[in-house]
Amino acid sequence: METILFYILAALIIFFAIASVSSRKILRAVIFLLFVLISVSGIYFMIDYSFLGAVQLAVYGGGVIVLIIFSVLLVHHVELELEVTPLRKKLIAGVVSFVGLGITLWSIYTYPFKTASVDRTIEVKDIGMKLLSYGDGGFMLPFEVISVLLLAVMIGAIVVAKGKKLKG
Amino acid sequence: MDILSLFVVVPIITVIVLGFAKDLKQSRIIALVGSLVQFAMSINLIFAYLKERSVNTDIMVFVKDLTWFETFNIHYTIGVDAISVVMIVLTAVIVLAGVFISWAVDDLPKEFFISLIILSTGVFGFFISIDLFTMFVFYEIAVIPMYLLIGIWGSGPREFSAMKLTLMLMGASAVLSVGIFGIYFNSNAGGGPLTFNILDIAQVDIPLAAQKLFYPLTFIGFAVLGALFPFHTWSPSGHASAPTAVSMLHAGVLMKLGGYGVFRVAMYLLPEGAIIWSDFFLILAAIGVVYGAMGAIMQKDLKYINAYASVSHLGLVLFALLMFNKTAWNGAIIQSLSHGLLTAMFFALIGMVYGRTHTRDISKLGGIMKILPFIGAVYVITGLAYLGLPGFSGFVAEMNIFVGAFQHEDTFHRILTIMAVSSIVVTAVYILRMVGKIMMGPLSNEEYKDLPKATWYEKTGLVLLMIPVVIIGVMPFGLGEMLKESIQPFLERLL
Amino acid sequence: MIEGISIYEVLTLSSILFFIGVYGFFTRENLITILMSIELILNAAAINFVLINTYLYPDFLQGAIFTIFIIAMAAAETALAIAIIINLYKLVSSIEVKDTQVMKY
Amino acid sequence: MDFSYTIWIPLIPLALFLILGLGSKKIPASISGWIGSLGLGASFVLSYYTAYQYFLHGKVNGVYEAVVYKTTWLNFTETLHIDMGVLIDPISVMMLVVVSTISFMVHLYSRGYMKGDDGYTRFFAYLGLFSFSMLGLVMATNLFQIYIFWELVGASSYLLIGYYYTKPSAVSAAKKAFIVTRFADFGFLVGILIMGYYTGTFDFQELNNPEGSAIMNWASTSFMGMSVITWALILIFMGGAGKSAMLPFHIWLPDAMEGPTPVSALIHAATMVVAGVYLVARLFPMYYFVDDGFALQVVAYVGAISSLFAAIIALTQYDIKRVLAFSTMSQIGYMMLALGVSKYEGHDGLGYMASMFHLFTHAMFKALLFLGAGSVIHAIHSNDMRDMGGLRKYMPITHITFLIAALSISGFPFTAGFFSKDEILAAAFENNMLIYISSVFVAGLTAFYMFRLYFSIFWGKDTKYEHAPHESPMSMKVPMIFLAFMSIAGGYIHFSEYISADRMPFEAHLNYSLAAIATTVGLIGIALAFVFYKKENNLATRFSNAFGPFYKWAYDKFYFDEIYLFMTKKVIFGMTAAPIAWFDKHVVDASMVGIGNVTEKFSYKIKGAQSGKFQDYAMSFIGGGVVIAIVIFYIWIR
Repeated sequence: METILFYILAALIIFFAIASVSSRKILRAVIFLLFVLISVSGIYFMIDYSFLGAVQLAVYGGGVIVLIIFSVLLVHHVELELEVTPLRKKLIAGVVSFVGLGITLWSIYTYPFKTASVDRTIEVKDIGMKLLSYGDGGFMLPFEVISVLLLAVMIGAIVVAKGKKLKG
Repeated sequence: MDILSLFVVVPIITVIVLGFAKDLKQSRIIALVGSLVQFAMSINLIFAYLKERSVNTDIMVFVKDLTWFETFNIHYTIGVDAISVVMIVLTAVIVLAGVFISWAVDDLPKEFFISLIILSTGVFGFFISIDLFTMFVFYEIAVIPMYLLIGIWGSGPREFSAMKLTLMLMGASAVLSVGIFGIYFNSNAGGGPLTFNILDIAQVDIPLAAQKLFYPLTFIGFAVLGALFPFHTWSPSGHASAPTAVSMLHAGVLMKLGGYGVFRVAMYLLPEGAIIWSDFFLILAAIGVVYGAMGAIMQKDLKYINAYASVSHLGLVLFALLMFNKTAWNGAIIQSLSHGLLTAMFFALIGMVYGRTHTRDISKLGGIMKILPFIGAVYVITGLAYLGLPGFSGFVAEMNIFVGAFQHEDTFHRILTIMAVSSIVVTAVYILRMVGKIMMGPLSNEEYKDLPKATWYEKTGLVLLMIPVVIIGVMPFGLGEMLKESIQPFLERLL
Repeated sequence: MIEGISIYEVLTLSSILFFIGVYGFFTRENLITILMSIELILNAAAINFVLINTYLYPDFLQGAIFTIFIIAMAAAETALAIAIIINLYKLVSSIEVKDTQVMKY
Repeated sequence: MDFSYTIWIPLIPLALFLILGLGSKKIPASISGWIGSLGLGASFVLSYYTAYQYFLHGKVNGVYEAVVYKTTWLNFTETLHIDMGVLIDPISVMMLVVVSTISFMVHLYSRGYMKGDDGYTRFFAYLGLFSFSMLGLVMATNLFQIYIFWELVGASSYLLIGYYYTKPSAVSAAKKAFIVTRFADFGFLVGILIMGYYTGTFDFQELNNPEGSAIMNWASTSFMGMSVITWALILIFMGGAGKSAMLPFHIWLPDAMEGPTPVSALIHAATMVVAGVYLVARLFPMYYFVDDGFALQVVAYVGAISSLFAAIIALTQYDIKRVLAFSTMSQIGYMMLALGVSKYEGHDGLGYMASMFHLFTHAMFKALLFLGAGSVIHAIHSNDMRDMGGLRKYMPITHITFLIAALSISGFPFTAGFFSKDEILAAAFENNMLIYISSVFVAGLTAFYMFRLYFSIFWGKDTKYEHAPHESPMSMKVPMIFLAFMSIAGGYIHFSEYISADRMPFEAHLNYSLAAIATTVGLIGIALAFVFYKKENNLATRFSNAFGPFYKWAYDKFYFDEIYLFMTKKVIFGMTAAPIAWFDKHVVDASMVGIGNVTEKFSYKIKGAQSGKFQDYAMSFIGGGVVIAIVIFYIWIR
C-alpha cells in the first residue's frame, strides 16, 4: 500500500516538476510547482515527519508560492506566454542534465548503503529541543543565525523593493 | 657612475626632462641634447675601451655587478667588448640622426621623443648587459615603445602593422624566454649555482640534450628580430607604417639585436647545439639572402623595397654567423654596422621624399634628382653603397663574409656561399631599378617642381650617417683588428 | 522509512527532481521561472536530507533540522529575489534574462 | 729606382673628384673644366715620366722587374688579405700611359663639348672619379684590389652613362650596363674566392710566378675533370668578358652610347672596356701554365667569335656611335684572341705583345674616332648616319683626323693599326689557323664598315642642314689632332722591346707575306665601301637585300637583346621574383597573419561563452563537473 502511494507521489512530483519547468504559461508553472511542493510534503508525511510536512505545506505551499504568484501578477499579464527557449540550448541542457543524472544514479546504485533497521517517528518536541539546545549536538547557533537572516531579508526585501524615489 | 651605466641613465634623465617640455621646440632641443650627450659618450667609450683593452685581457671590460633579485640570482651585470662598443656607437649615431630627421614632427612631439629615447634606452641596455635576464628585460623595453611609435605616429594601416610587429616580436620573445630559462636551469651543470651571467654560464658545459632543445628556441627567438626567412613578414609592413625616425632606429639598430643575441647568447652558451643545428639554419639564412633580394625586386613601395633588402642583408649577417669562422663573423658584425647605417639613411631619404611628395609608390615618382639635388645625390650614393661598392662599408662587410664563408672545406658551404654571393647581382637590380625610377628620368608630376629643398637638419642627419659609412669603407683595418680580438673567445667556444 | 521502498528508489526520485530543476534553471529565460527551478533543486536537496537521515541514521535529527533551515532559507531567498525582481522590473520593464545582460562582454 | 711617386697618379684625379664633386654647386663651370684638365694633365705628365723612367732605366739583367709598393688594407685570415698599393711593370706602365693620355685628351675635349651643359662641374667630377678608378685598376697589386677598382670603374661608368639622367633611355642604359657587368663580376668574385682559397694568396706576384706554388700545384685539385684553378680562371675571365663586352655579355656596350660622347671615347672605347684584356694579360702566366692553357683557349675562342660577331653587326647599324661600339667590341675580341693564342717565352709570346700593342694603338684611334663622331654630333645634333653627308666641306679638321683613324683601324699600311694588327695576325697564324682565317675576314669587314661610316658622314649625298654645320672649337680640335698623330706614330714604337709575357725583350719583325694578305683584304673592304657609299646610290641596299634574313638578323644584333630581355623579364622577374613576391605575400605573410586571424576568429567564437548569463555559467559549471566526473569514474573503473 505504502509502496504504491510512494510511486504515485513520485510520479506526481516528476510529472509536475517537468510540467513546471516546461510550461509556457507562467502562472500554470507556478501552480505546477505548488503541486510538486505538496507532493513532496506528502513524502514527508509518509515517513512520519509530520512537522516537516506541515512546515513544507505552510511555508512553501503557503508563503513562497503566494509570493511568487504575487510577483508574477505584478510583472506579467496572466495570459502572457514565455519566450521559447532555443532548441539547441534545450538540447544541451537536456544532455547535461541527463548525463549528470546518469552519473548520479550510477554512483548511487554502486554505493552500498547500510540501511538502519530502526524505525522512528520524530516528534515536534524533539525538534524543538534540538533547535534550542546549546549542548552537544544542539542547533542553537544556526537557529539564531537563521532568525537574524530572516530579519535581515525582511528588511532587505522592503528596502530593495521600495527602491529609490523617482526624481522630479 | 660608471661609464656604461651612464648609457642607461642619460636616456632616462632625458626622458624625465622631456616630461617637462611644453612644445615641439623645447622637446626637440632636449632630445637633441640628450642624444648628443649619448653620442659624445659613445665616442668617448671607443677611446676608453681601447685604453682599457691594452691593459685588460678579459673577455668583457668595465664589468660591474649589482644584485637586483637575489632569489633567482638575477644581477644587473654590465660589461662590454669590442662588439658591444661598436654597436653602442652605431646606436648613438642613429639615435642622433633620428632626432635630426624628426626635427619637425608635428604630432605630439614630446611623447614622440619620449618613446624614441625609451627605445634607445632598451637598446643601450641590451648591448651592455651580460646578465641574460637583464638583457631580456632591456630587450622588451626596446620592443614595447615600437608599438606606440608605429601605432600613433605611423602612416597607412598603422594599427594593424604595429600589432602585427609587436605580436610577432612578442611571440619571438616568448620562445626566447623559454630558451633563456632553459639555459638558466641548466647552468648548474658544472655544480655551481643557477646563474644568468653569460660569462659564468660559458664556463659550464650544458648537457647535450638541453643544448639540442634550447638552441633552436634561443636562435629563433633572436633571429625573428633579425628577420630570419620565414619569420620576416613583420618587417615590411612594420617599416612601411612606421614614421621615419622609427624605421631608421628599427631597421638600423633594433634588428641588430637579433644577430647580436644569436652571437652572444645562442652560439656562445650552447655551442654544441649550434653545431648540430647549423646546417638547418644556414639553409634558412641563405634562402633569406636570395629570397629577400628577389622579393625586393617586385615591390612598388619604397619602404617595402628597403624592408626586403633588409631581409636580404640581415640574412647575410645570420648566414655569416652560422659559418663559425673568424673572418665571416667579423664580416657579420661589420655588415650589421654597415646595414644599420645605410638602411637608416635609406629610410631617412625615403621619409624625406615621402614627406614632400606624399607617395612612396615608385611608379608615381620620377626625376626627383632634378628638383632635390642634395637628396637625389645622397640617394644615389646610398644606393651604390648599399649594393656593395668599394669605398663604403658594405663592401668591406660583404667581402669579409664571402671570403670567410668560402674557407669551408665542404661543397655544401661552398654552394651556399656562391648562392649568397649571387645576391650582389640581384641587389644591384633592385637598387638601380629604384634609383632609376624615382631619382632619374623625366619628372613624373608637374606638381613636384616646387618641392622644398633639403633643410639643414635633414642634411645634418644624412651627413652624420654617411661619415661612418665612408670611414669604415675606406679604412677598415683598425675596426677589423679590434673586432677580431673580441671574436676570438667566442669562436673558441665553438671549435 | 517507507515500507517496500529502499533508499535507492528515494534517492533516484530526488536525483530526478534535482536534475529537472537543473534543466529548468538552464533553459528558463524568465527570472521568476528560474527562481522556481531553484525551488525544485532545493526541494530535491531537502528530500535527500530527510530521507538519508531516516534511512541511514535514524538516531539523529540533523537531516530534519537542516530541512527546516532549508525551508527557511528558501522562503528568505524567495522574498529577497522577488524584491529584486520587482525592482528590476521597475527599471527595465522586463524580467527576461536577455534584457538584463548588462554584464555581457 | 724609386717609383713611389706613382701613387699620385691615381690620387690626383681622386682629389679632383672630391673637390669638384663636393663643390659641384659652388664651383663655376669656367673654373671646373680647367681644374679637371690641369689635374689630369699632372697625372698625364707623371705617367709619361714613369714610362720614361721605367722603360729606359728599369731593366735589371735584361728583365723588366716589377716594382711594388703596398700596404695591408684589410686582413681576412692569416694568409689572405687585401693590399692596397701600386704595381709597376711593363703592362701597367703602358696602361698608365694609355689611360692618362686618353683621359687628359677627353678632359680637354669635354671643355668644348660639354660647354653650356648645366651639369658641367658634375661631369668633370665623374671623369675624375673614373680616371682615379681606372688608374687604380691598372696599378693594382692583387686580385682583390683590381676587383675593388673594377667595381669603382663600373660605378663611375654607371654615373657617366646616366649623365643625362632625365633621359629614360640613358637611365636604362646605365642600369643595364651596371647590372650586366655586375653579373659578370659575380663570376669574377667567385673566381677570386676560389683562387684565394686554393692558392692562399691574392697577390699577382705570387700568383704569376711560374715557379710559384700557385702555378705549380694547379693539378692537385680537380673539379669536373679540370683543375679548380682553371675554373677560377674561367670565372675571372667571365668578369673580364663582362667589362670588355665579350660575347655573351656585350649587350650593354651599344646601349652605353647613351652617355655623352667624350665618355664613350674614354670609357667605352679606350680604357674601361679593355680592362678585361688587361686582366687576362695580368694573370697571363696563370692562364698559360694552369691546365696547359685550357682557360686561355676559352679566351681565344671567345675573343675570335666576339670579334667576328661584332664586325658583322657593325656592318648593318646606322647609329654612328653604335657602329663604333660594335667596332670596339670587335677590336677587343682581337686583343683577346691574340692573348689566347700567345705562348709564354721569347718570340712565342708574340700574341701577348701584339695584344698589348693593339690595345695601345686601338685606344688612340678608337678614342679619336669617338671624338670625331662627337664632333660631328656636336655639329648636327644627330647620331644617325642617314642624316649626314658631305660634311667634309664644313669640318675639315674633323674630316682629316677621322680619316686617319679610319685608315689606322682598317690596317692601312704605315698607320699604327697596321703594325699592331699585323702582329696579331702573325701570332694567330703561327698558332691557330681557324682563328687566323676568321681574323683576316674580320679585318676586311672592319675596313668596310669603317669606310662605310666615313663615306656616309663626309661624302655621299649632299644633305641640306637647317643650320650650317661648323667646325668644332679649338678645345676639341687639339685633342683630336694629338690623337691623330698618335694613331700613326704609335705604330712605330718597338713594343716587343718593352712588353713581353716573360718580361724579357725580344725582336719582332713584320711578316711581309701576312701583312700583304691583310692589307689586300683591308683594301678590298675600303674599295667596296667606296663603291657603295662614295656617291649616293642603291648598291648597298641591293647588296644587303641579297643576304635576306641574315641581314635582318645582323641588323637586329642577332636578337641578343631580346634573349636577355626574355631571360630577365620572363625568367628572372616573371618566373622567379614575381612568384617569390607572391609566395611571400600569400603564403609566408598570410600564414603569419593567418595565425593571428585564426586566434581572433576563435576568440570571437568563444566570446559567446562569456555571455554574462548566469544560466550559461551554471551550465558550463555543471557540464564541466559532469565531464570531470566522467573522467574520474573512467579512471576509477580502470
